[in-house]
Amino acid sequence: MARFRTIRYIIGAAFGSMWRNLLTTFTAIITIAIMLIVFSTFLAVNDTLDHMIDALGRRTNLVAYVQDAAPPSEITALVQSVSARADVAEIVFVSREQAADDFRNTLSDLAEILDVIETNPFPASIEVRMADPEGLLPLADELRLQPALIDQVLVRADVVGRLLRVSNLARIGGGILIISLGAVTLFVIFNTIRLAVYSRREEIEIMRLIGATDWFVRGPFVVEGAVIGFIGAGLSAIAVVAGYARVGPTLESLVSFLPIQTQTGFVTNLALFTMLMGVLIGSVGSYFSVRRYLEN
Amino acid sequence: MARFRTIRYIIGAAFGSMWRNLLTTFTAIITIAIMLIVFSTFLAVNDTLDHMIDALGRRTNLVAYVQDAAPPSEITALVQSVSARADVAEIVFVSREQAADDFRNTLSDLAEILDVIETNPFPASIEVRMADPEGLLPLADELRLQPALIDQVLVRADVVGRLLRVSNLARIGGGILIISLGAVTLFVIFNTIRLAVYSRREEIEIMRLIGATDWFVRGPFVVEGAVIGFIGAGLSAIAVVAGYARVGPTLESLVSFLPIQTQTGFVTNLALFTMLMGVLIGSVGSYFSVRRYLEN
Amino acid sequence: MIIVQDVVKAYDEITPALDHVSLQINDRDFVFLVGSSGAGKTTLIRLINKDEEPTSGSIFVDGVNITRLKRGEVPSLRRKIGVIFQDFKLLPHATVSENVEFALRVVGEHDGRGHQRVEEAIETVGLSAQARRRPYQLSGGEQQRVAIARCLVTDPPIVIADEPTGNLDPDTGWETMNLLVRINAMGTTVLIATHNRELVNTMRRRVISLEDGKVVRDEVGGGYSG
Amino acid sequence: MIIVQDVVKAYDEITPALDHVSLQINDRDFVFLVGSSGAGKTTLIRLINKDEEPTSGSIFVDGVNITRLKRGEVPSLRRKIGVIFQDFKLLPHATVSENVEFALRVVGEHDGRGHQRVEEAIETVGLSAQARRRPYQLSGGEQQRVAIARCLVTDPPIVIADEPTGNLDPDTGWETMNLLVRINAMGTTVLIATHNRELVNTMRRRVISLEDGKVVRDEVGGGYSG
Ligand SMILES: Nc1ncnc2c1ncn2[C@@H]1O[C@H](COP(=O)(O)OP(=O)(O)OP(=O)(O)O)[C@@H](O)[C@H]1O
Ligand SMILES: Nc1ncnc2c1ncn2[C@@H]1O[C@H](COP(=O)(O)OP(=O)(O)OP(=O)(O)O)[C@@H](O)[C@H]1O
Ligand SMILES: [Mg+2]
Ligand SMILES: [Mg+2]
Repeated sequence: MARFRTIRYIIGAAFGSMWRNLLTTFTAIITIAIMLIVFSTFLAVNDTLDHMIDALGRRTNLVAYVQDAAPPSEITALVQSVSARADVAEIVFVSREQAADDFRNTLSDLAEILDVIETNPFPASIEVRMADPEGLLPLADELRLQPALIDQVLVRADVVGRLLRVSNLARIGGGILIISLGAVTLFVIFNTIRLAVYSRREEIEIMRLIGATDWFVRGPFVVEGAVIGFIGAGLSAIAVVAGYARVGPTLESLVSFLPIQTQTGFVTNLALFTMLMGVLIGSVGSYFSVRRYLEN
Repeated sequence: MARFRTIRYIIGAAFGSMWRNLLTTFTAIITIAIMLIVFSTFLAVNDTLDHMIDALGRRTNLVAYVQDAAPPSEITALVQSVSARADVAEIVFVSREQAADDFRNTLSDLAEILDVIETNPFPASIEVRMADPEGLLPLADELRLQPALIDQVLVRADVVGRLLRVSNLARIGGGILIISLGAVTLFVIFNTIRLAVYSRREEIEIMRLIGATDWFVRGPFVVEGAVIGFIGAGLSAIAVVAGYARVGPTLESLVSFLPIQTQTGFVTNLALFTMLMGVLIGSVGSYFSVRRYLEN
Repeated sequence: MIIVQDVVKAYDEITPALDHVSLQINDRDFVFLVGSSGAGKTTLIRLINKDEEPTSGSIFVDGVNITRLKRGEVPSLRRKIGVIFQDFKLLPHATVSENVEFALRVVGEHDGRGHQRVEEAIETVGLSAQARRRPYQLSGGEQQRVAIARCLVTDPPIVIADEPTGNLDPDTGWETMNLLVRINAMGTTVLIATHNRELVNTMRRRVISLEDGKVVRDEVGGGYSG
Repeated sequence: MIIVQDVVKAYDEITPALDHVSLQINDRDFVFLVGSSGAGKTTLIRLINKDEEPTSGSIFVDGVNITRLKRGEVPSLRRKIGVIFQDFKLLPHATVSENVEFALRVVGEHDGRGHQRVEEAIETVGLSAQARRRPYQLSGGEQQRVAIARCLVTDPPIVIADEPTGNLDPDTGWETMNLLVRINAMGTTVLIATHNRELVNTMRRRVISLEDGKVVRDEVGGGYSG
């Protein structure tokens, strides 16, 4: 009963103080909201780029150009035997016409060349994507042993290597930026809370002198921090989800030559994560900010 | 003399209070520094992308494929007459061999195709970049009137248009982001200052009651804000210049297929601009934060 | 019972604020603590409330050596001792009612009768009309009376008043003193630090006199000086 | 010369803190302002220092209607009036010296002799030993004396003291009162709001008595009450 009254008091006091320090409450909420918006926008962009790099990396990494004279049935048999290998993820036969079309589609600004050339310079090919890149060179050697069917085997080791480098760079860079921006976000929010509590240090001192326990003093601050964090993070979540729903499709259509995909699922999870973080940051920040004035 | 003493007092009081509130001073400096680092990193990235888009946009926007049978002297004459036009920025004659080489270089991952094809499918061409895009279509029509020399005229309206769209999007998006992030930076910094001043409102009130003029009260706060802003912005400038000098070249070599260029000049200007902003934000922020408590 | 044993309190290296002070205040005692400005009265009260630590010596409250208390045990000591602070120490953003109520909440006694007890305490110090005001909207004497009400509302076994009449006119001062006498008669131990010569001389109670941090006189039925 | 003309001050809709108050204090006067807690003494001082605006009526200081002053003209009024505030109003982060020095800087008189004047003022109130301390390191009476030193260091033509002896022992209180008498003899107008019956009765100066915001008595050579 006494405990229940205390809890009710703590919650009431938290809202009372939010209401009294309306300007501080408001700026704290806005600060949390905008820092989290910046942070989660960044997370969303990073995730999109990640997916893009993944999609790029999923492209073919071995091409075997087929002899124009090779009998289709033997080619089919070859395709089947290759696709049976455990280390091959995917194998596609690309006809001459398809090759020309692909070129036209993926590199539309060079496509006119085909009209100028008038003949189709592209041979048919077998494109292989490996599940395990280790098997790449052995497979290439194997295919080279069939000169009757296969004209030339190209291993895109260079492309794969470069893509892996770019992707690693992006991942490391992204990771560093996420951690830095996360730290900035935490710092700014904690600092806002710290300064807000600092301006009420006298109040804390008085409560202690009257005989209030640490939790009695701290409770309202922690609840207040949690509520402010919740509201701030909520605003951020709404802004990010709404913004993503609006900007995502536009972006997708504008840069259709890149494999961008809007991940609504990711953004929803991000919103929930943000809310949780908001509550945590707010309450933990208040907890530690008050502790300084409880301990001396 | 009295005025000089007052100025000396104001500066002394500013440093005194910075020293007394060392923790607040420190967090204000760090807040300003990190917000400005985030902001100027963003400005630097945006500037780099701008230059990249510019460089991409500076590519050829009209290609006239030359008849294989055209006499070189007439082609030379044609090139000269076109380059004399006021609306043409640049004209280049590309031989068949050059065309093949270019293809190999710019699209190295497709270069193997040329080895497979064995003949050189590229015709010689005249590549024109317009100073004024308006003249593009009339020039194309003119060239088409010389079928003896020119096989086909390609206007890269599509590429140009798409590039302009992307570039506009990037510019508008970048502009919006810069303004938002600038607003966030300003907000967070102003808010930090506001809360720091708020915790000293009692002091301000007392000074006024004793008969201090507004400037006597405000002076130390404004100087303090300017100094804190200067130090914070200085740290940011150092971090950005040093970071750029280190990251720039690495990035350039890693993504050499894109026209990235490190602009040390821009970063130096950015650093100076940041310092100026720091001093301005700090002093103006303090000015307005104190004004609230002077006016009631 | 409060026992102060050979306590020294030196805030800094200059002269100590309290210099080997020993004294004993029994349950139900009514004691005046006098001495000129800076003699160490407030310091002694702070030590008993464990707001400061003695440099040496020990202090017992109800048999407990409070210099040995752990952090978490301090609140229960402070709830046993009601202090009327010299500078009031009111919560600046809370109304008169809320300030008094807060003390009741702190001791966990803000139950069904809570509001009534708060109202009675405020009524006792004559501030019913000002109950909804905040400290900065009160006169000096009114603030002092809020501090008194807040101390008394919880009915603590020990009441320590630091200069409780400094901002009160003589009549209100007398009423306050009578209030303290009444609660003393009902069993509360009362210690009053004061400069009010008139009150001390008239009441003829036990007077402890501090001078430069030393107890120079401890006399039952004494006057303000000599 | 201070002229208060038919001044009403109502902080809120309940009873006004000052109710049609008129009075005149001539240059070189020495006046006590008495009245029970909440009578309106501090409110009257605040109005004269233009810290609050009267609801109606006007106040003249040296012939200037201060209710008409512009924002920028207020500091020069306040420099003419030295106020010893009831709650001291010391700069919390400044030392005793710095607090006193600040007042001198404010009036623009912190010249070559500045440090000496600060030291003398601190010496006068007997705080030389505490000059490097900050307010929270001082006893209540010591803080009050810093407020007195800060007020006197600038030698203002008008001194208004709000309960300047509330935290002082009788001896120090007397010294303070003698100090005020001395500066009055040298030409300063002095207005003292106080509850100290002993002082008022002994000194037999002009006494203005407030009750519920009304002037109920204005008597030259009066006592604390009636
Ligand atoms: N925090 C502190 N740091 C340093 N010195 C202090 C501190 N607090 C008090 N003092 C000094 O200790 C001495 C005793 O102070 P205390 O407040 O106990 O006096 P007091 O008897 O209550 O005086 P008063 O009647 O003026 O309130 C004073 O000289 C004071 O300056
Ligand atoms: N800011 C305010 N808002 C509302 N009421 C106020 C305010 N300041 C003072 N009052 C009220 O005005 C009345 C007069 O207050 P004032 O401070 O002038 O009294 P005083 O004579 O100085 O009393 P004391 O001797 O206790 O200091 C009091 O009842 C007080 O509650
Ligand atoms: Mg004291
Ligand atoms: Mg008063």
